[in-house]
Amino acid sequence: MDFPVLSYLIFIPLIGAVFLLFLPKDKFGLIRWTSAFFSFVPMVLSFWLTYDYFFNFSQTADFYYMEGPLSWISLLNANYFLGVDGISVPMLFLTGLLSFISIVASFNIAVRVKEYFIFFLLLETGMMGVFCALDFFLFYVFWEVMLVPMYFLIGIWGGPRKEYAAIKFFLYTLFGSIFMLVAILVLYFSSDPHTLNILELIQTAPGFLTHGLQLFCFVFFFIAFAIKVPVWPFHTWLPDAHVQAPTAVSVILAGVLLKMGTYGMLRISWPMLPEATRYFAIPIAILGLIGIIYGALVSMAQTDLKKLVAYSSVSHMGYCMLSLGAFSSVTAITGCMFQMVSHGLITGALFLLVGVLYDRAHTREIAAFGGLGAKLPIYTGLMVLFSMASLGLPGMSGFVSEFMVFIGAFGSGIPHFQLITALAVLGVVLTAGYMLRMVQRMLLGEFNKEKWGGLTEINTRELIIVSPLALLTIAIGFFPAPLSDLMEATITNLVQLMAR
Amino acid sequence: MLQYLALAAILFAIGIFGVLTRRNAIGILMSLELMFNAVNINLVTFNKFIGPDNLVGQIFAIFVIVIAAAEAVVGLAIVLLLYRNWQGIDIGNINIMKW
Amino acid sequence: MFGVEVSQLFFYLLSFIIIVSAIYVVSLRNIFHCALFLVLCLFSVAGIYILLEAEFLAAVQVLIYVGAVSILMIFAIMLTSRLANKKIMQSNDNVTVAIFVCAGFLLTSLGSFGYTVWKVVDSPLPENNTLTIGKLLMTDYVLPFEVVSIVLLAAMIGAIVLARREKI
Amino acid sequence: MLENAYLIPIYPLLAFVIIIFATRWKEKLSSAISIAAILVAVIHSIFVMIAVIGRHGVPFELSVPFIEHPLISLETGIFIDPLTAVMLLVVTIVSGCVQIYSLGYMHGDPRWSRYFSYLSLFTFSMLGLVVANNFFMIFIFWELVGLTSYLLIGFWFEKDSASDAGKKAFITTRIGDLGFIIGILLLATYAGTLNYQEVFTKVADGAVPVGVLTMIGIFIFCGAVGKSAQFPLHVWLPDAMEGPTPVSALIHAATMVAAGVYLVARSMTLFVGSAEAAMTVAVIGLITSFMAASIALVQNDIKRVLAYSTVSQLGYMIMALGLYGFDVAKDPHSHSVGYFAGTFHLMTHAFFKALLFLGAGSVIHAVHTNDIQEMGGLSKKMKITSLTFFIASLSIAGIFPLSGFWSKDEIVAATLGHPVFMFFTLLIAFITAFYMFRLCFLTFTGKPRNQERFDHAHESPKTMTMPLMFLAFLSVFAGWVGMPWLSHGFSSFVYTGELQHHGPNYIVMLVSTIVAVSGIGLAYTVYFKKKISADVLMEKFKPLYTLLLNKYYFDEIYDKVIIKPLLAFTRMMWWSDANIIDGLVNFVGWFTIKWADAKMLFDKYIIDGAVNGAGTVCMAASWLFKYVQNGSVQFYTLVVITSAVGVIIYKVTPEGFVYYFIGVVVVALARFLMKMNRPEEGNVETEPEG
Amino acid sequence: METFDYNLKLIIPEMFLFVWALVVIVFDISSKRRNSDSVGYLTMAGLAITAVLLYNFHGGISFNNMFSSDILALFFKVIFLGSAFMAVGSSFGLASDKIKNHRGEYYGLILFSTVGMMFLSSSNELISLYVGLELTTIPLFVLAAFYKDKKTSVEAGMKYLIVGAFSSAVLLYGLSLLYGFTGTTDLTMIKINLSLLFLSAGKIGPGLILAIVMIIAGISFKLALVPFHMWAPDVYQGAPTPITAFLSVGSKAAGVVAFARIFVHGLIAFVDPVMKPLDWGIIVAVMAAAAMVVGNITALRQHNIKRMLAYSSIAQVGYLMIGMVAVSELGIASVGFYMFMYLFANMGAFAVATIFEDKTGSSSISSYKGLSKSAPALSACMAIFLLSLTGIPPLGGFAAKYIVFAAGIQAGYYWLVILGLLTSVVALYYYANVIKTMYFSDGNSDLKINIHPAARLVLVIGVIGVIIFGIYPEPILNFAMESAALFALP
Repeated sequence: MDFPVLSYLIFIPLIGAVFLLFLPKDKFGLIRWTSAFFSFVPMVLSFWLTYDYFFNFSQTADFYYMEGPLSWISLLNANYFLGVDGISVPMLFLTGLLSFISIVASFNIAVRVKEYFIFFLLLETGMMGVFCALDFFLFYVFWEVMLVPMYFLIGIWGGPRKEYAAIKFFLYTLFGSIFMLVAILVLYFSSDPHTLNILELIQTAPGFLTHGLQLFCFVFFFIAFAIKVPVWPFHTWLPDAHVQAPTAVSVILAGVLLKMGTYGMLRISWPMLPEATRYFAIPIAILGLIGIIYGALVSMAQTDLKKLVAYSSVSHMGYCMLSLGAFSSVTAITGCMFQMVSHGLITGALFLLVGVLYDRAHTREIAAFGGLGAKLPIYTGLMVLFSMASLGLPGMSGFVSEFMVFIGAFGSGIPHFQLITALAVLGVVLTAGYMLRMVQRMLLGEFNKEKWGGLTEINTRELIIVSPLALLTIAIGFFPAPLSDLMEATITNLVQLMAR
Repeated sequence: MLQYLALAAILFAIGIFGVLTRRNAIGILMSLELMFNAVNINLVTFNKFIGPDNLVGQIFAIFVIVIAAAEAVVGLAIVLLLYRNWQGIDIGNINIMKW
Repeated sequence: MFGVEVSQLFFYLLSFIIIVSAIYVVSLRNIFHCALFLVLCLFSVAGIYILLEAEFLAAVQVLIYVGAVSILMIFAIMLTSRLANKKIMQSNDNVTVAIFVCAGFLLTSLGSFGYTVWKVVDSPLPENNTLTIGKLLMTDYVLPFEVVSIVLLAAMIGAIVLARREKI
Repeated sequence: MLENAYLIPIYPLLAFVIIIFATRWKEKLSSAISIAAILVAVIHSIFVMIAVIGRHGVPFELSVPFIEHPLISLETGIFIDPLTAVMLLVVTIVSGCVQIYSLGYMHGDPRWSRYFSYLSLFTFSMLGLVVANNFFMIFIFWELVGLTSYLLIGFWFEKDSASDAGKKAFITTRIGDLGFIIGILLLATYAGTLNYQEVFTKVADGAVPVGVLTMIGIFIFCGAVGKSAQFPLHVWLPDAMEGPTPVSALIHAATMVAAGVYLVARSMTLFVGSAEAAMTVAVIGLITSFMAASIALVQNDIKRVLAYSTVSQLGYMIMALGLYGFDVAKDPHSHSVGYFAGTFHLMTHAFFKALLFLGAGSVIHAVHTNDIQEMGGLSKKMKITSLTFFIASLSIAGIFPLSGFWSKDEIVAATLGHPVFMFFTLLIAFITAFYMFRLCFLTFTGKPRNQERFDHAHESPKTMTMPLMFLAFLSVFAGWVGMPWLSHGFSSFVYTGELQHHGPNYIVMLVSTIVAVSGIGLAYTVYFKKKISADVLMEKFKPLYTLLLNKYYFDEIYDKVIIKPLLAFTRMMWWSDANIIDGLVNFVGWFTIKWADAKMLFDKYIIDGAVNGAGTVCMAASWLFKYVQNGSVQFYTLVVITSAVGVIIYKVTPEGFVYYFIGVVVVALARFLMKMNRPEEGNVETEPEG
Repeated sequence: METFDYNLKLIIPEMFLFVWALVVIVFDISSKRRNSDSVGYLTMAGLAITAVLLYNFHGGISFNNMFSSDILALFFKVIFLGSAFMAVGSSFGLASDKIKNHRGEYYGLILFSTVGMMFLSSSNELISLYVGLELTTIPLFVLAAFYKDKKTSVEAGMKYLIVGAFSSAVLLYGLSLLYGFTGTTDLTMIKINLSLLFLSAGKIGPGLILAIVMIIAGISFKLALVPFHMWAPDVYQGAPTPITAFLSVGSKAAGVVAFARIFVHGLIAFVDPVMKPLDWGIIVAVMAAAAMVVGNITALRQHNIKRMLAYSSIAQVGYLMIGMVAVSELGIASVGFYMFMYLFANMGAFAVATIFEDKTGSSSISSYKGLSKSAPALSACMAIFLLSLTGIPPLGGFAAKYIVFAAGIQAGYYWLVILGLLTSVVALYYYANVIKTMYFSDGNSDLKINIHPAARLVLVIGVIGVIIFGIYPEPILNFAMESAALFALP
């Protein structure tokens, strides 16, 4: 590696944010394009990283592009330590892509533009950092760093109940992360010599932790991650945050932030505390199952389009939890990663589309629309496409991931998993139920000419930002092998670690 | 020795009682002086019975006396301010700020 | 033997005066009377110091407390309260609880002193109390001595600032 | 040509892509591309057929990996055996006919290009389903045909009924797919592969326990139940008739609904392994068949009659396949013809049912209504249509020597040894003949019941009649390949295993012909000659009639038992989400704030002097709050010293602490109560001096 | 007594600052109190020079072990000087207006108090410790009451005085008992004598409990630990805002040093399992827990920003004491570090409150509505300070909290740490409430706030401190570790 690409990924947005500070605040165009540039570069870098990783490193489970460990706070053994493996690379890819897309999607923000983009770039820094960090302290710092910009983004530019949603999000996630902090400290002081190095702890933690401490740490980590995922019953922040947040922020929330929970589990608590993972496998899968069914059922009752999509996230992330419960199956874990990626793409796109409609119609009530298909054929096409993707239609990424989750969980060989998985399959129907209801009520049926006659078709900018998501969704649906190959070695290794 | 300590303790308790119950601000200051004196009795007693090889206790007591005086001075100045602002020095009324 | 007994006698006498006058200080309605009893109390404490062979301290006590602080207090009382108005309650609502708590404190401390190990050293105090203290203050304890002067300066400045009437 | 067979689905896919992205605004070009693609596919399929015949039953397989994992390897590939080849031909031919037909039928539709693109997409999916070489692939295409079916049913989405029907179709079939997925999961888990041949080899080797096999069989059959509209998931198919009629012909009569039958046939090895599963299949098939046929008796919507007929016929096929599985499971050397019968009927049915639908479409095109009560006498105006319709009806009724005759014969033959099945099969054959000819007579003969519509009626254009005639040809002759006299006909072609050729069973032929003819005869008597009044019959069997007219109340029951409660349940969940789960969280927050509030509140309380009525528990609690931050510095000091002394006492004598604690509380309370009783005094006390 | 050294070099910074205080007062009087700013700048310069002098003259013991210019003292002296500097810097607004007749005395008293803190932090002996403590607080009594015609200010002064004097009496009582056990006032000797006494007699008896609790009570007053906190909100609200800030940081830091010197240095033996029954740690831990709970929850419903910050600072001391009760090297270092980070964030927050109050005359939270539009920089600073107080990375408050909690976990105080973390979520709510008011609500946007250059300097120092040391705490942390090494703890 010639240059520290991960640091570039993390800090270019930060530099962009600082740079924006010095721009005049009424030059909207300049601010927009500057921030687009500062998120475009990391996106390209993340693409390149994915490419390079795929072709050069994906055969082994090791970490690459390692930077550090550079001593940061020597007293705490906190280091600046970055590195990526097969499960971080797809996440970085997703982050890079969605960040850029979201920033471009935010071009229609018209109030306090400068602050908006500053916060957004800060957010991107945090997200990138979480997926690169291999040191607990660093991880935690990035984990928390995201909260603040998110708080402001929801709170200033959000919907009518923005203040409530923002503080709820902030409190909830902070509440979760304090548990992580305790677990980190316990791990740190249990290790000898004391270390915060995640890789080292993964190797040694099962050795020095007693059974009780493992369970303790696991539960604490789990609460932190579960709130982020969000796992039922920790999910109630999500609908509020998603609904109130501006479109682009919803995209990031759904596309990246939720993934941090599952990523954290995969990166940290699962391999580090294998005994506890085995101990809790069934409860976790049941939580996933409840999430799937519950999220779908609640989605079905929604009248607000964005809320529907938000609750569908609860349901979809339930699949991740189910597969994470099936720790012993490479297929299940791969399915989880697939689901993370595809949920990021699909739900991101759905939020973008909801935003497109909201910008024009200023309402998100499903019942207020009808027959939009006649007036907005392209929009309708995209909406249908992503709804189908969301309900797991073959040929799209959602299907592949769900299928792998099912196969993996079903065949994991852990007792009761066959039953749980079989019940989880119900989610497929329920998803179809609410998605099709939504499509039918909004896009099909009689068109109300007087009310919506003035609606305009999705414009080029919006089309351009949605289409990469569509392409990727379909591409993964038809050619999942590259993505699977990218992470196979890593996941195999992880599964072995969990089997200790 | 114990009787001296007991005396000091009694004096201290009375001082506490005064601080807790006097309505008059100056009364509180006086009660504080009682407390300081109790401490001084303690110090001097200990000096005599426990550390007679030097006079640390007595010196400590001198400092306590001086500082008690300084506190009294400042306290009385503030009492004057109280009087100016409230036309009275009843501590029971000095409760604008609460909760 | 006899000396001890006399000093015992003195001790109990002084203690009685101290306690009674202290009780008066905290309970009398007339604040001016309180101040007078304070003087008496502090004066008796000086007597206790003498019993404890701390002559210099006794002198300081009389000078500073009886001579300065009490007078200051009486001035303040004169400045702030009207002697005519003596019927005002001088204690507040805390009395009952305060009595209970103080009694609790007293009982506990008195009880615990008895059970505590004191490393009593049976040796005389240095001769010439005043000289020794003067020496110590100028040598070992010169630093707090100087600092205390700063305290006094600060208190003085503060008192002046506060007590001054502004010309508006 | 076999090596390139994967191209067959690709042609329509290409057409789809081109239309969507390039030629949407050039309508003529779009349809031309679509039809060209399908014609190429037809030709290719014919070559494939020839090649397959040449291979004498050795299947051809080609596969590339999709995802590889230790637990399961997924692949994409094609698998071509005689069954596939037949299906390829059927699908491409029917699809081609329908597309040409649509040129006329969809004339002037604003979404013309999209219509053809959807048709191409459907054809692609259906062909993909047919050529798939493993359960994973078949599932993918299975879902894709579902999607296109959804799109095409709801093609006229402005109509609420159409979009509703689309949704219903999709969701109902998805319920069946649930089972399918679980079946696949079971297969993947127990067989470790999803490739047909590997799975079948393993099953045949007994690698999968019989109990599991039964479950697998039933679960996979669930998929077929959904897709082929079997009881109890048949409710979507009649509603699906909201789509354009050519779509109904293609998807909901000839091809997609046959996918379920195809699936059962394809995985016959599984059913052969488990008699229970096979019997389940057969029973479900029979129930469906009878139920649908009976409903078809009383329907007045021309397309719905055909739809129920389709359901019924599909039940036939399923039953035959199930019986085959059962017989072979019981006796591996059994000479059951069920497999042959099912697949054979699948083929012939495709042709004549497509023909029936297209004919119906032609009629609807002419009179702009679906209601047969408004038709009548149309044969005078629509010669070709009525003629072809009659041919198809004869075929479905099973009249010698039309193709339906041969295939239905075989189904009846398959029930040999199962008297109950045989009775019902013949009964259904009778009913089928009756309602088909009721339909024919009511539509084409007699006097026009709605003169206005009749006046407007006209024969359809060439683009529509040509496919009719071609399909009529097939309806007559396609069945001949399965004549029992042909020793190397269809029957020996589709069996890949041992030769199952058997001689003609003349008794069966005779009986079934008699049944069919008597059905036609009855219809003739009632609806043509009007010897027996239909109304009188109706009155006589009023309860039965109502039951049938309301389709056994399936929709209503589902609505009441499943959909309404589900929606209510979802609302309840949503409520609980917003109120209980979130409420808990909010409660914690609320509580902490209230705690803070309470202090303030009590403060106000005291300032206002509004505290009366001592002695309550509330008061005791308020005591704490009242004093905590009341602005009195002496009180602060009191609290401090109280707690400090408390700590001391606790540390010195823990028993003493109890007394101390109780004492403090009692004393404080007592004082508090005293003060409560004389609040004025407090006011006097706080007067400033002087 | 024989080998007596007057190493005056060591107290040069203190002497300088004292002299400088006189210079400031004299300058103000001699300039006829005309120039409002120059006195303040003079004071700031003096503080800065003292800091430089500190750097040069430290390391060593003087005055018969009464003045120990060790690294712990140095560390805290930096904090004192910093808080004084920032308090002075944010005082310019009121110096030009409200206290224009006593500017010199105002600054001078701040300096006196700072000198007292410096002496306090250096003293290893009870007498000088007590005297230093008094020098710290007596000027603060005056300063709290400095708005002579404002009832709230006088009330604050009075309350502070009574509570302060009372607490020093209580403290003294405890100290006198401590002297009674050991016959010495030197903390090192106390440590040795107590251990000897304990070892020889096998017990000390309940009197020691009395002493320990009294001392804890006395110092907890200064620290405003629950339940000795109740004066704090009233005093903080009433006192001039910069003085409140100074109280909440400087005076608290002084209390922390005193606590550390007495307990961690002098009474360390009682942490040992042998003397467990006399352990002071659990008492302080309970008090810290109570402080976190009461402080944070009561802060929730405050409408006055100063009061809110007062309650928050009560809670902050609770966090800080986690490090103290951990009695480990990491623990003490974490206390120092926490204090250091707290300096920037809290002084900064109070500086913003001062600036805002000077401009609008209001310190209610609701008057901050829409501040982010009228004064974006000011509200950004406020937001950063508050987030740091909450403990959001990468700001300084996070690093501080992290280390404190780490020390707690290391010492096995799991419950305390978890409680601390939970209450910090509560804290987020009210801090975020201020941010919400500034950013999410609409208010009058025509408010123009000109920030005095000195105050601007204070804000910049605060923000830079919070951010830089949050991201790279290494130097401060090493400094704190070195200072903690003084106690030779595990």
